[in-house]
Amino acid sequence: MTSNVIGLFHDPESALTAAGRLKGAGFESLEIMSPLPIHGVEKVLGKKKSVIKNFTFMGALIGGISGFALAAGTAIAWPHPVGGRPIITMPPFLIITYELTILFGILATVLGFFISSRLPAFRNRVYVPESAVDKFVVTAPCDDAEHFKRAEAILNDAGAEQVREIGESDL
Amino acid sequence: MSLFSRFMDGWRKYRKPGYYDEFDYHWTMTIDLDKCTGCEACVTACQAENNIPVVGEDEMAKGREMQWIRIERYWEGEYPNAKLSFIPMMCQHCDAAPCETVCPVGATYHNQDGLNAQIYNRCIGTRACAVYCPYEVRYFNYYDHEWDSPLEQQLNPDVTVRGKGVMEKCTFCIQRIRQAKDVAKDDDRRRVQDGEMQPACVQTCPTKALVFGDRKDHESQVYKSMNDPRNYRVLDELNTDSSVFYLKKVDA
Amino acid sequence: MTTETFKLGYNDIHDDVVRSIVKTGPKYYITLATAGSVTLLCFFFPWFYQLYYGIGAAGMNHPGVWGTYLASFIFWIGLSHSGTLLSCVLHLTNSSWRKAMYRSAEAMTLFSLVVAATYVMVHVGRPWFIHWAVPYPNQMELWPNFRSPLLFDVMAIATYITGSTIFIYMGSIPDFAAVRDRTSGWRNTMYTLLSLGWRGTDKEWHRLHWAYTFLAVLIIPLAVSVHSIVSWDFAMSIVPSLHQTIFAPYFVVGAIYSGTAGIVTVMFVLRKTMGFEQYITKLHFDNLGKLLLVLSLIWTYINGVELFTAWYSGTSEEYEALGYKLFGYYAWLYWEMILFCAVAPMLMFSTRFRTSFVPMLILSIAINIGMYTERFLIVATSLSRQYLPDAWGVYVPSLVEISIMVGSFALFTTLFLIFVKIFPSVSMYEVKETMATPKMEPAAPAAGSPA
Amino acid sequence: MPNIDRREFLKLVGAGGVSVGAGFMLREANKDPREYLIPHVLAPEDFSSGLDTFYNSVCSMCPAGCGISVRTREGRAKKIEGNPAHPVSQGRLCTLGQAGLQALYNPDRLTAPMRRTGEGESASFEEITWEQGLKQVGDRLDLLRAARRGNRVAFLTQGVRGHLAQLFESFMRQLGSPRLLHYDFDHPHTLYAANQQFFGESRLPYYDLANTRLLLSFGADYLNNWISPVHHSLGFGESRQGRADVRGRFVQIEPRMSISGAAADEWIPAKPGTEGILALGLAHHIVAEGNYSGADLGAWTNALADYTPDAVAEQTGVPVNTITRLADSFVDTTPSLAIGGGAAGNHSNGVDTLVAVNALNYLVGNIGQEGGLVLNPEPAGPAVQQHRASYSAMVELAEAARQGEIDILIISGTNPVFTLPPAAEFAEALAQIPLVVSLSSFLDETTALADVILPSHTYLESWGDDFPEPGVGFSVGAVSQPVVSPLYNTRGTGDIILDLARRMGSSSVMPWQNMEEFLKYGWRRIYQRGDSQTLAQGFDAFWTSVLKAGAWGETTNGSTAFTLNPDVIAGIGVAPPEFSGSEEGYPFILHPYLSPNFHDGRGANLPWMQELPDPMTSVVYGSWVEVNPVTAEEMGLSEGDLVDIQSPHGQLRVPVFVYPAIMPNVIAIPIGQGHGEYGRYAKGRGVNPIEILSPLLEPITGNLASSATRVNLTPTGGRVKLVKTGGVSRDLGRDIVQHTSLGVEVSSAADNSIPITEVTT
Repeated sequence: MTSNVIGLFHDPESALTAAGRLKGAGFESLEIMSPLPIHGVEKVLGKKKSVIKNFTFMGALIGGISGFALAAGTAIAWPHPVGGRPIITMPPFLIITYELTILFGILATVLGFFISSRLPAFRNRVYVPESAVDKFVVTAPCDDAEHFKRAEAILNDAGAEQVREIGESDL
Repeated sequence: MSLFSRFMDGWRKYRKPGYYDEFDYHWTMTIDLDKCTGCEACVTACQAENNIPVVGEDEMAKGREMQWIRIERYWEGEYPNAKLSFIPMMCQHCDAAPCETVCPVGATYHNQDGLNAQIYNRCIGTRACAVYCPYEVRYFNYYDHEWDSPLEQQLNPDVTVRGKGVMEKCTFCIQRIRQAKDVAKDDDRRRVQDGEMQPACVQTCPTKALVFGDRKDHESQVYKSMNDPRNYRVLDELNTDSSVFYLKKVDA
Repeated sequence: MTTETFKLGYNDIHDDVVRSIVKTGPKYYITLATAGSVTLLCFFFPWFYQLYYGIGAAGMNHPGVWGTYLASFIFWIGLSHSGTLLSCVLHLTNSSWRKAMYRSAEAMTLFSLVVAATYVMVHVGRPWFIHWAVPYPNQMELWPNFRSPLLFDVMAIATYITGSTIFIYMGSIPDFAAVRDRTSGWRNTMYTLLSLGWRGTDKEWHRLHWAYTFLAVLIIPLAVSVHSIVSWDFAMSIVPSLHQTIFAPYFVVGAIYSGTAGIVTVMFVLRKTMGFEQYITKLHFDNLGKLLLVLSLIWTYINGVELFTAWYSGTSEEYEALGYKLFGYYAWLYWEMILFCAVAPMLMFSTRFRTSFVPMLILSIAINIGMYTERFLIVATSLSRQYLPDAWGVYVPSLVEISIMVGSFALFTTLFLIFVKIFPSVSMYEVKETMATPKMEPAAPAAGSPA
Repeated sequence: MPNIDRREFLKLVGAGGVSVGAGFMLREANKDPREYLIPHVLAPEDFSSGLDTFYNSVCSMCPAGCGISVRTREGRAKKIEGNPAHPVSQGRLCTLGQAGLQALYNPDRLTAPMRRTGEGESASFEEITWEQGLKQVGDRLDLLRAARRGNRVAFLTQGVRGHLAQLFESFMRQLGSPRLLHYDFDHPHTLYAANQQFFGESRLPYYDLANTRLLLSFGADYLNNWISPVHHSLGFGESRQGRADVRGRFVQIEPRMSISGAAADEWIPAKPGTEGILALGLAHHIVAEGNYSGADLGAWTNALADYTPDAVAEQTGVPVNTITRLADSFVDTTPSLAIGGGAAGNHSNGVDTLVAVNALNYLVGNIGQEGGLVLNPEPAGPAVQQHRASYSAMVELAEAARQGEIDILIISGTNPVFTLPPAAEFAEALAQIPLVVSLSSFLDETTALADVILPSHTYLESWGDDFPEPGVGFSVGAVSQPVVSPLYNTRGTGDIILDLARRMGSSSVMPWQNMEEFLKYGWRRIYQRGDSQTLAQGFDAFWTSVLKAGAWGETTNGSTAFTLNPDVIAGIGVAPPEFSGSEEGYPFILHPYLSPNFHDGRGANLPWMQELPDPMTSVVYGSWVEVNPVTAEEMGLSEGDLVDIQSPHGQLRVPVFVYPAIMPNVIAIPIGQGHGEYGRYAKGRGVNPIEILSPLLEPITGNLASSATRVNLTPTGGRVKLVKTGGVSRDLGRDIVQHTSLGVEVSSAADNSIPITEVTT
């Protein structure tokens, strides 16, 4: 049976050191839950690179193209002589293009955020409510009791205020 | 891929201005200010022909008159040398109309006769066209107008009665133009001849100051008259390229 | 810089914020009821009357076809221009002083946009056909006219509303999660859904950070474009005194100006009513004051330029427009505007003024009155003096218009009141960021710098 | 070719007739029937709905007698247009004429016969049947006639011509009553008298504006309300820009700038009532300069001795050099033409003034000249004597009524209670008459005082005909036919009179069942005057063609030569005008003028006319008093200030309009508003300047000197917003109305003329 070891810390530094040691001890897929973004996580758990900017870029690109296509396309499909201007009137169409670029960019960004951060997720996952308030929490999955003991030791040693175990069943 | 090719065709065709300069007709009006006496027969003729409502004194006081064609008056000098000039003002049917570009729903556009057409049932009443029109000849229906019975029996069946929230303006009596074209079509598809139809104002002008016709027909009176050395266009500096030409008043 | 807040622990913040949401005194309900009923009486009833009777219910005429409705529209759009826009700027520049209050600022953005959008409906003659201005495929193959500045508006504002909504929501997800844990019953369900199962893991924080940054990057140019476009509704016409290249910057500056003033007002109210004394402090008013001062100077400058160009043009039309603005029928409004928006703000040169709450409140309100006047004058003075003197006329707002204008403020208030009970109106995690992070030795909290 | 000569005209009668009649038949035949099935939301470009039927008729909104062509659709009149075949209107029409539709469809029309019940305050009208109404009147008439006391019947009508006039005449003849009066406020009595004096015929000459090169108008607002405005306008346009290389010059002499004054090239303010003196001043200069070389030169020299330019300048306020300049150009430019009338004729010296104007024409030889003043032949219509009632005639009628000499008064179409000054006490007189019968279509001020109302059709529902006075140099006639079936339970005036005639047993003399029959009877005689081919086609064909064409004319071979009766010359001379009221107490001279929209007030019940901005001031719905800017400044008056205007005979309260072109000591108020009855659109709106006119007479004709009332003007401090459409009437150097000096610009005839047949399509 597998379970998760949970270490609650009072301050980010100790949480980070704890996480560092766990990683050193070969624990995989650590998570640090915190009430606010902690600086220097990368140093401990390694760099994450975000895919969101690609989403944003693609979205914006698509938006731009479709924006112009919308304006020009409809104008061609339905020629509408107006004010002696050409049917395809560049300056105004570019404004439409501009707006749609941004709109699609925004939507794509949100999409990217959801996908890359696995949200929304309503299934039960390891979570410690205190982490939303003032506790910095380090969690790591453990395969067995012996494994758990090791982790507990490391956490306590790092100055955890409290160490808990959350098994599959408790979720 | 036909959609794309269609797009490309349009792309090639539609990128330069004035591709639609080639109207079937190019209706034009000239107004000889040396003849205009300001009698306003044209105004009443227009009211009768186009079902223009009577708004009543209160609305008038609010400045909501409805006159597709109106007479403007300009005084010069002081007594005893005061002079008064009249100038009929109606939709100039500009070929580069500011009002057309601004309508978000395209309720006003340029039709194939070179007329500045107003589509009442497409209008959503932003009134932007009235702001953009430098001649201020667009009139807005601030409410549903009513005709005291039996005055409504006079209403012209060829012209719709506009409801509230709709912009309206001079159409060069498009219903008469249609009628004339219809006759021309029925009678072996000839072109409408000069003088075959006239808007109500032109038809009734007691001094014949107003002349109407097809600019494309170089034999037409209007063509000759618009090339009269006295011709000018009001607010020409705005480059509205209007279809109404005025003939200067002669001082003598 | 975190002098006030550092004494507090993370917990206190929670308690305060959650209390602000859960604990609802009778005062709140009374205000809500009043605001709600005023909205109904002053906004919706007159509007329905106008729908029934026609735009004639308002004072508009020929040539004054645009009136207070449009002025209000611009005003509300303008008011929206400091929430989202500024929090984007500040997010990117990492200036933390505003974090305590930016959420309510963004809410302002959102709701003033909503009100502005409603005003579009109030303004047009046949709102029941307003959807024709939206490009959607239809069997008539009719499309809107993409050359129209008014259509730029439709696109820009639609985008702007979407953007702002998303921006404020993304920012609130962690706080929803936090509140979720402290609430029960229907609130809990609601926040569970809203927080999307946020856990605050390092990964989520990381993603949120980036997403947020990109949004900010996108929204800044958007916000700028929105008000430029609104200005083009006028500037693209050939009406004397409207047909000016300076209009776009003029409107943008004016927008941020009135928006910032609006923030001050809202901040003050929140501070008093929600008991956020610790989070919204002298510091904020001081900084906002500086910002306002700069903006008012720029605004004044642009106004001067406007007058100068009009005079320099030398055409009868521009002269007339100029003279009419300064000494004509609406002149007293013009000078009132100058007093409120150009002269009064000079007070903010003094730090004592900036850091004292009530005077700032009064000034901020005065500025917004002035800015409303500005928008009204832009519409009224220019339309009543155009090219053909014989067609000149004067426009005077009707009761219906005035009442709807009053009502729109009530509408805004109502929406805002509802907001503060749903959204954590202070961004908890960002406030926490501004605080000293706890150290190894819990006993001795070190003063100052966050890690 | 807009000015048409006799031959041209006859062609047009044919052309017009064919195009009007057959044109639409032809089109109908050509139509594709499927086109009628298209719903009329937004018609496709090639779609025209329905079919128009045009009926030619005669306009009765003013005495000009223009031919009209009424467009009807499904039995409803939709629009009135000028009849292109009619030489007076030539396809054009004035604003009042077009508004005739709203007289037809007016919501305030009388829909059925009515009888007064109750007295004084409690008086009201109850609906009755025609039989009842006609019986009540007919019996009384029969009684009187039987008792040989028919002269106790009076008949008061508007100025009608043609067979209706003849019908009235024979009707009264049956009664043996001389009391048949044609009364119109604006009837130019003085002009007729002047022509009688000068030309020896009480008829109006034809003023050939179209071909003149210089027109001097002494107070005649010929483009607006004077005699035949539409025809004058046609002439004006033609003279101005209709001819190659010639541009007519127009000079207007009047104290307050009228529409004609605005259209003129030169507007010369002369003291009210001194127009005639000015005319003689010109004459004197012409003679003195030796520009007149007639046999009777000596006589003229004597007659004009006193009118030296200096003396005249002193009296008229017109500078000497202007006088001489005008005189010289009047001689040098030929053809030239001088016309006089309007306010100039409504002074104590009215007749002399107009005689002086005729003299001016005589001296430069304009009489009988093209582009001058052409004497008209006898009107072709039935011979009727003049029943034109001047103010004094009306006063006599009122007096007779007060003396109880009148038992029945029949009133048709005229509204004396409104158009007579209170001094005539006409309303009071009506109360003295046992039976007042009104044949009006509307409840106007006079009808409101009637005992029995027998409502007539409007002119668009009834039969009639008209022979325009003045003719256009040759005899013209037109038949007015019903263009729509009657809307209400009303009857044609002619039919009512015929019915009454039957009831008083005159059917032997007046056997006709209805007006149409009587018309045909009358026109048969006209038909018999026709040439051989006309006669060949038979009367019915002739009648149809007249109805189709809506006009009939005949060339006259009477010579237009004219020789002046020498004794006239001696009598020439214009006395200074008299005014009622002292100059001290009443510093201003009131200049009432016929409103372009309402004429003498008859147009006030037409919404279009109420809403039509006054051409000169753009004021709608109401009255105003025009004040010279300088005077206004001195008195501290600005637009909208309410002032009390007091004359020896009454007082009015009316807002000020600062009018740039009116003499400082003259104020002007338009006639037409200020109705106490006459329907929802007219009632209680503005003021009626006639109410304060002094009963000052022109001695020869007994015409009311309506421009000779002195008034004073006192600010009340009150203020109203003058409802007007105009904003600022100065173009501030924006060059909206552009001008050019005479020269190259004069365009050739072809450019601006419209062949007048085309408008029938």
